[in-house]
Amino acid sequence: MLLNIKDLHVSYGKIKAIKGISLEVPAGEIVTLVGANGAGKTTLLKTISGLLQPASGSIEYEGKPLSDIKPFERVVEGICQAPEGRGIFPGMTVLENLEMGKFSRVAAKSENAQDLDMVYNLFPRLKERAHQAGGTLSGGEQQMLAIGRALMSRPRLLLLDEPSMGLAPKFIAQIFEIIQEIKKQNVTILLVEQNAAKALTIADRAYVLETGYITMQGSGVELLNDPKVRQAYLGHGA
Amino acid sequence: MKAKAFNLRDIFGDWWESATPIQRGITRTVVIATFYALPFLNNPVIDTPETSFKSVLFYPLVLFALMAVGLNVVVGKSGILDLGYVAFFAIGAYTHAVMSARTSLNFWEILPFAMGFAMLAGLILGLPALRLRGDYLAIITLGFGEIIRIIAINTEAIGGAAGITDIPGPTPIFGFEFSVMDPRPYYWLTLTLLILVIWGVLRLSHRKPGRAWEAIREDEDVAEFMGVATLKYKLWAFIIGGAVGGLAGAIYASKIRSIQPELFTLNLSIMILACVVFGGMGNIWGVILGAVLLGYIPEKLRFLSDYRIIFFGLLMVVMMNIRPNGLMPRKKREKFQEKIS
Amino acid sequence: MDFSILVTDFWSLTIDGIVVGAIVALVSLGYTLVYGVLRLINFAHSEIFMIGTMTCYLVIQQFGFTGYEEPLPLWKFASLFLLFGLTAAMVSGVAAVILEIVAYRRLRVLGASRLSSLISAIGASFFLVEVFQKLSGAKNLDFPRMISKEPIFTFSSAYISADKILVIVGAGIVFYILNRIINHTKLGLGIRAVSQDEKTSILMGVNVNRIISYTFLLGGALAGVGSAFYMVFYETTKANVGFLIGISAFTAAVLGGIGNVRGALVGSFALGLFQQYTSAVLGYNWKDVVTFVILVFVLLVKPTGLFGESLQKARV
Amino acid sequence: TGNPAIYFQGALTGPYQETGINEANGVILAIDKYNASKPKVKVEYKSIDTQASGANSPALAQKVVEDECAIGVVGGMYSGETLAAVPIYEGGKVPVVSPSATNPALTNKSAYFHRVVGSDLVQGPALAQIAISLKSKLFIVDDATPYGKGLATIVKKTAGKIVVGTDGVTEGTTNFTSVVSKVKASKATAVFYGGYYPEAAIFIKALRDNPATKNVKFIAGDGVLDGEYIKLAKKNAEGTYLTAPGQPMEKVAPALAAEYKKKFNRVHGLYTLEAYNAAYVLLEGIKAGKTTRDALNTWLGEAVVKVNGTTISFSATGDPDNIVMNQYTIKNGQMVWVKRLS
Amino acid sequence: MTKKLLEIQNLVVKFGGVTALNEVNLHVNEGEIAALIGPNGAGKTTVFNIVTGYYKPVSGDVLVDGNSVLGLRPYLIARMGLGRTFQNIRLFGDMTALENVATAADALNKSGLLSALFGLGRSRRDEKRSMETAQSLLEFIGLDHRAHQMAKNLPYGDQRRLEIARALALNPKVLLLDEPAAGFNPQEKVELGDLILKIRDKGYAVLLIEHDMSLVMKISDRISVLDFGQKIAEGTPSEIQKNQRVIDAYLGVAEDAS
Ligand SMILES: Nc1ncnc2c1ncn2[C@@H]1O[C@H](COP(=O)(O)OP(=O)(O)OP(=O)(O)O)[C@@H](O)[C@H]1O
Ligand SMILES: Nc1ncnc2c1ncn2[C@@H]1O[C@H](COP(=O)(O)OP(=O)(O)OP(=O)(O)O)[C@@H](O)[C@H]1O
Ligand SMILES: [Mg+2]
Ligand SMILES: [Mg+2]
Repeated sequence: MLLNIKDLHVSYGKIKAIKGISLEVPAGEIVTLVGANGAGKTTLLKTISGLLQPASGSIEYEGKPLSDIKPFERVVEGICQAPEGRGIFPGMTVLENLEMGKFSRVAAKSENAQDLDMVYNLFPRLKERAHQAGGTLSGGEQQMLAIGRALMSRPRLLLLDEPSMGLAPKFIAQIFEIIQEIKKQNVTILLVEQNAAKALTIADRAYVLETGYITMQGSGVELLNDPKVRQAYLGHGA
Repeated sequence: MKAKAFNLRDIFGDWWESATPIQRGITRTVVIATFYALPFLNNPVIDTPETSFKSVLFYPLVLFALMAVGLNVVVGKSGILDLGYVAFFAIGAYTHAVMSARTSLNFWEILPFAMGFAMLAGLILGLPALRLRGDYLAIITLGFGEIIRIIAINTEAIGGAAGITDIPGPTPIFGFEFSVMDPRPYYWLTLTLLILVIWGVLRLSHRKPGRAWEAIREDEDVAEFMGVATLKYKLWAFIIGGAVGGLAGAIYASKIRSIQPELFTLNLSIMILACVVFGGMGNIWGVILGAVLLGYIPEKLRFLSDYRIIFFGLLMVVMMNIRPNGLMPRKKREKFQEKIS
Repeated sequence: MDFSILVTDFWSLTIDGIVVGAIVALVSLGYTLVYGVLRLINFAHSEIFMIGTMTCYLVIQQFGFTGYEEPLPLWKFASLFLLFGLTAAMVSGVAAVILEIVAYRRLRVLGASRLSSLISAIGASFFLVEVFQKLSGAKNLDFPRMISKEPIFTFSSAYISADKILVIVGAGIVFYILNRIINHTKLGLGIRAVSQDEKTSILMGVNVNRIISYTFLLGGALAGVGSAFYMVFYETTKANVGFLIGISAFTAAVLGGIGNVRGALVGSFALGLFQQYTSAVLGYNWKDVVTFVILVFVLLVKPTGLFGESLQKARV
Repeated sequence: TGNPAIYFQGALTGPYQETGINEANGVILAIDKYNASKPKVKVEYKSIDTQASGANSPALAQKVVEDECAIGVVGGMYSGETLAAVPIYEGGKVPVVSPSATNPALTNKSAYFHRVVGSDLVQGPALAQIAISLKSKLFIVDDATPYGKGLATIVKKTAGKIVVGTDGVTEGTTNFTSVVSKVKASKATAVFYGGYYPEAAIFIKALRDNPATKNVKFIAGDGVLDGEYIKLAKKNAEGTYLTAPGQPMEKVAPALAAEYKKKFNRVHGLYTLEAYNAAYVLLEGIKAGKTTRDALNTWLGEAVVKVNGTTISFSATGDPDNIVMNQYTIKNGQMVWVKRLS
Repeated sequence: MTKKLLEIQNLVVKFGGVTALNEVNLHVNEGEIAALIGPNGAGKTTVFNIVTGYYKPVSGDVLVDGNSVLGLRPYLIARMGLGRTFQNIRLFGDMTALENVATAADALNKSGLLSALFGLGRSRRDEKRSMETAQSLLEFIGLDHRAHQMAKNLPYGDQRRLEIARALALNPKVLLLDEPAAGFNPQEKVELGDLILKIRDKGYAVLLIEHDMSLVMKISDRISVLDFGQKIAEGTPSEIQKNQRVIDAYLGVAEDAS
């Protein structure tokens, strides 16, 4: 089990956002998290990457408690996040933003070039705009940059927070292909998506989050066919 | 229902909201009366050991409060860092000093000029604000403050470095004599003007201009997209801040009777800015509290003599660390309502 | 107004302007570096400089080198200079780091407004000035002459003496090293990342606290080096020595585009030269007025200074 | 109530504390000697510390006025703080005798203000006269303080045609390079500096370090006449032309100077003697039974007091009738009295 | 003939070397929901930034209700009848929901600072009008229970809707919505679609940028498609869905609009 979360509670001051969640992410799988706005999905990802401190409960990563690892060191351990809101460094060029992805790694030049090629292959637009300031990219371009930057760190666990948000339909299809492609390179993926239909299709395992609790779990296909899920998250029968 | 924290501010706020107009009126009267009575309420607890308490009440306390309220319009409300506020104070002081010597106008007649010139200066200072943002504007204001002082030093027509002496005080009004000896009438005068200014600023804050300033502070671009004439309101902030500074300056000059450029240094600007932030930027009561404390503490500490400013500086660091948003920060009281579906 | 002096004494004014600019630049860099990472005007930075000058003074006192008038042999001066210069750099650097921890860190972690930090900085500045006022008995402290100020050669109207050469060459070396640090280590990238988005920086594996500490260390050390040059050039210090040079340095940083290292350098030299020329032509006292007028015009044309990132108007 | 008190107003802390403490000690010495003489009414010493700033002095003066025991003030030390405080003393009818505030604007300000030294209207022309007698081309620099700039203005007026250039710096500056360039360009042979010793020391060094201005004569007023000037400027201070309305205490009253040294374990400063004298005059009044503010003030108007070899009496404006002006120089690292100018 | 409330003529926009819009013509008719779609970076948001006066075009013209607004400052254009939302939510975070909306409503009041200060009747009436407008708009979008909460503390979905209410407070001739459904789940998207229809029925014309085709196809009257800064198609939803160029450039596979 790459990531093992037990009875996690997280709150913002007095507001409880996560109220006791247990969840497992096996190595090499895609685990999808779906849930309405404000269910606590982003909160969970931020807690894993260390931007938030849990109030109680434990997170184990590769068998070690994550609380032992400082937030900024988690990247070195292979946890990387493409955050909600994208988190582009607005004054840095696209290239510099991508380099930030490798900040914590000392890598050979050739390795860098290789990774850069890989990202540019996935998102040719970024190559065109390599020297444009990140802040002036269009919404979708920023989204590509955020994902590309996360890949630059060669993560073992990739946390994706609504990667399809703001992307054009044609590209959304591609993004899910890319995610599957990444999985093949032995990267474990924890995926948060509003586009539940697609996200559940590619998921090995999935959880439904509602107001801070996990209300359902199973394989991607199981949930995809669950009438309640279809009703609430797939826009059927509404 | 969200849990509510116990805090005095909310308790008072709730009480105030539920109070009847009569209760509110009584509270207001009592509070205001207490302030007017302060010169008589001198006792060892609040007395300043080495300085005349009556005098301290006028300067720095109430004058700092007046200036802080004026600066708060610029810094707290519209979020523009102004490091040269002393310029308006100086302009007000010099206007009174020069005009009372050159014209036959008395203090009361000069006051509008003092404010007017300061407003004009605010307008001029505000013009670069149309293009500049953030700390770039801050250095311009800082420069402005210094320039006014340097010009005063180098202009012999207004006394040069030696400044102006023999400045007359205000002529009697409503039976109040203004003698140099007795700071109390000056205190009462400034307090009255302070109350008027507070009234005006609160009025603006609760209406369209207040919202416009806040919107500019939050996000200038978006404010503009939402139809806020950002340039106009930024200018107004400078103009109003200037007017209040000019007012304070004129009163100050009429009390101390002689002014020199060296009274109007960057330090004073910084002190007033500190009052604003220390008390709680954007919240007029916080700002006044800040001014009162930062004016009062150094006087109270005078017995420490040399160590006074050391202690004072330390206090500023410690207090900001304890209450990072000031003593009484601007905080909207949020009201939670259940959705009735 | 007498423009002829610009012709007759051009080179002498220029050399002095460069020397002054170099010293100002060393202080200015501290403002810009800290601003770059925290978007904070480190108001107490002038006191970090002051601590540097005091350190130089104390080191020299320790060695009993007080008050002599005869210049030292070059090797002796050089080793002494390295000694007090490096000590000052170290002490100033550490002082800056402590300042950050004491006066800013908690405010930053709590996400307080930048103005709150500014006030904390002002408090720290008051504190430091007064403490040193007390320690120095509010006196001007006097630094011995260790290097001859006799002109080594003349260049047109300018007398070039060893101390001027020292400042210009020494500052040049420091700028070169700084450039290496900023552009060829991850520190530079980290500084920029933290300044733009602290949270995302953490996600990218940036140790924010460490980056900030290093930034203060670097800025403080530069001010320390600047203070050593200052002491050799001006030979005196006092508790509030930082005030005037602090304002100049801050102005220079803004002129160049605050947050931008190259900007601080160019701004400082421009300011140094410009002030030297205007004070010769118009009089020392008017130089600040003219400086600010020019500053306004520069900023009206380039609202983010000469080299500032033009990101003020980000896209929506 | 209690014994009548004499206040000292000046800087007891801050950058100007040296001069201030030496004045305050002069007052203390006078009062202690008086009290030791078993008088009918003993006098208490009190002080207000203005740090020589006009921003501080009004509120502090107010405190003096409110203190019923206060019947006289020795002070203020510098002109700025005094200008700001005098209207309040006037209102409280507190007689003031300043040992060292020399700004001409103070004269005629108040019926309660007196001083024991001549104003800059005396010192300025004396300084100009020195420059003229040196047959120099004079360059004038001031520090933009009320004192420095005020004095420089008077010097400039009286020196007339020999002035070849002027410049103004700010208090606290260390960068005199552009000023030196201007001096050099003006081909001046003498420089007058209106200001205080810290900057003067840096200025003279800068002048001496530049081969072109190495030999210009350096002239300055009492603001520069201080032991610290010699310490900071070192051998560059040698030969500086200085004036002061004060008397050299070690010459005029050597016994008192020794007593001072013994009591305070420090050497007296410029204006220690004047502070002592100012206090002495007030004490003479008290001895004569004038123990109210008004009585003492009226008495001051008529008094003729002999102390330490001078006779002190005041004109209608409060200026001394008997104005002294002395010339000093620095020789072998010592402050040396040259001659009496008036 | 229907009135064109917003018309864009031959618009050319460049950023450095990049041509973001090239000879684009667009319009929004009275009472319609027009949609603007296209791949990422096609220039959609740029259209909004141009018509609201944030950027200046190289050439071309923008007409609001027949009047050119080129060169006017954004706040004047806003008052002339363009209210917009933002791709990345940009509310006045430290102001309450009600104040957010009232700030925009203020724009239509003539009374200024002096009358607010001296309490002239007009200012009082204006104040009342702003507050009532804001309150009724919050009710309209279903946020009245949040009126006195700080904008930054609202849940994501409410923030998106608050932005719409704020733009409506300008009483715009055309409401410009930039990806209002981003981050919504299908259920919420349906609700949003209903809201936009309701807005149209109140008489506002809408220009909608959106990547969610089910929403766009369902509610739009007319769709324009941008690609690389060029308009490549225009028509009704069913026409657009069948347009091969649009499918190639943008849709990928033909979506079913159920
Ligand atoms: N900074 C914050 N302060 C207070 N409450 C917050 C904060 N951020 C989130 N919340 C609250 O925490 C809860 C969970 O929010 P979170 O952002 O994790 O939801 P989410 O599932 O990611 O939703 P979305 O689909 O909108 O991204 C919500 O009720 C939200 O209002
Ligand atoms: N200020 C700017 N400076 C440089 N390039 C810019 C700027 N603004 C936009 N661009 C570029 O112009 C192009 C169009 O951007 P725009 O934001 O209009 O795209 P969009 O159609 O809204 O895309 P998305 O669907 O991804 O939001 C993009 O390639 C973008 O990088
Ligand atoms: Mg989320
Ligand atoms: Mg867009």
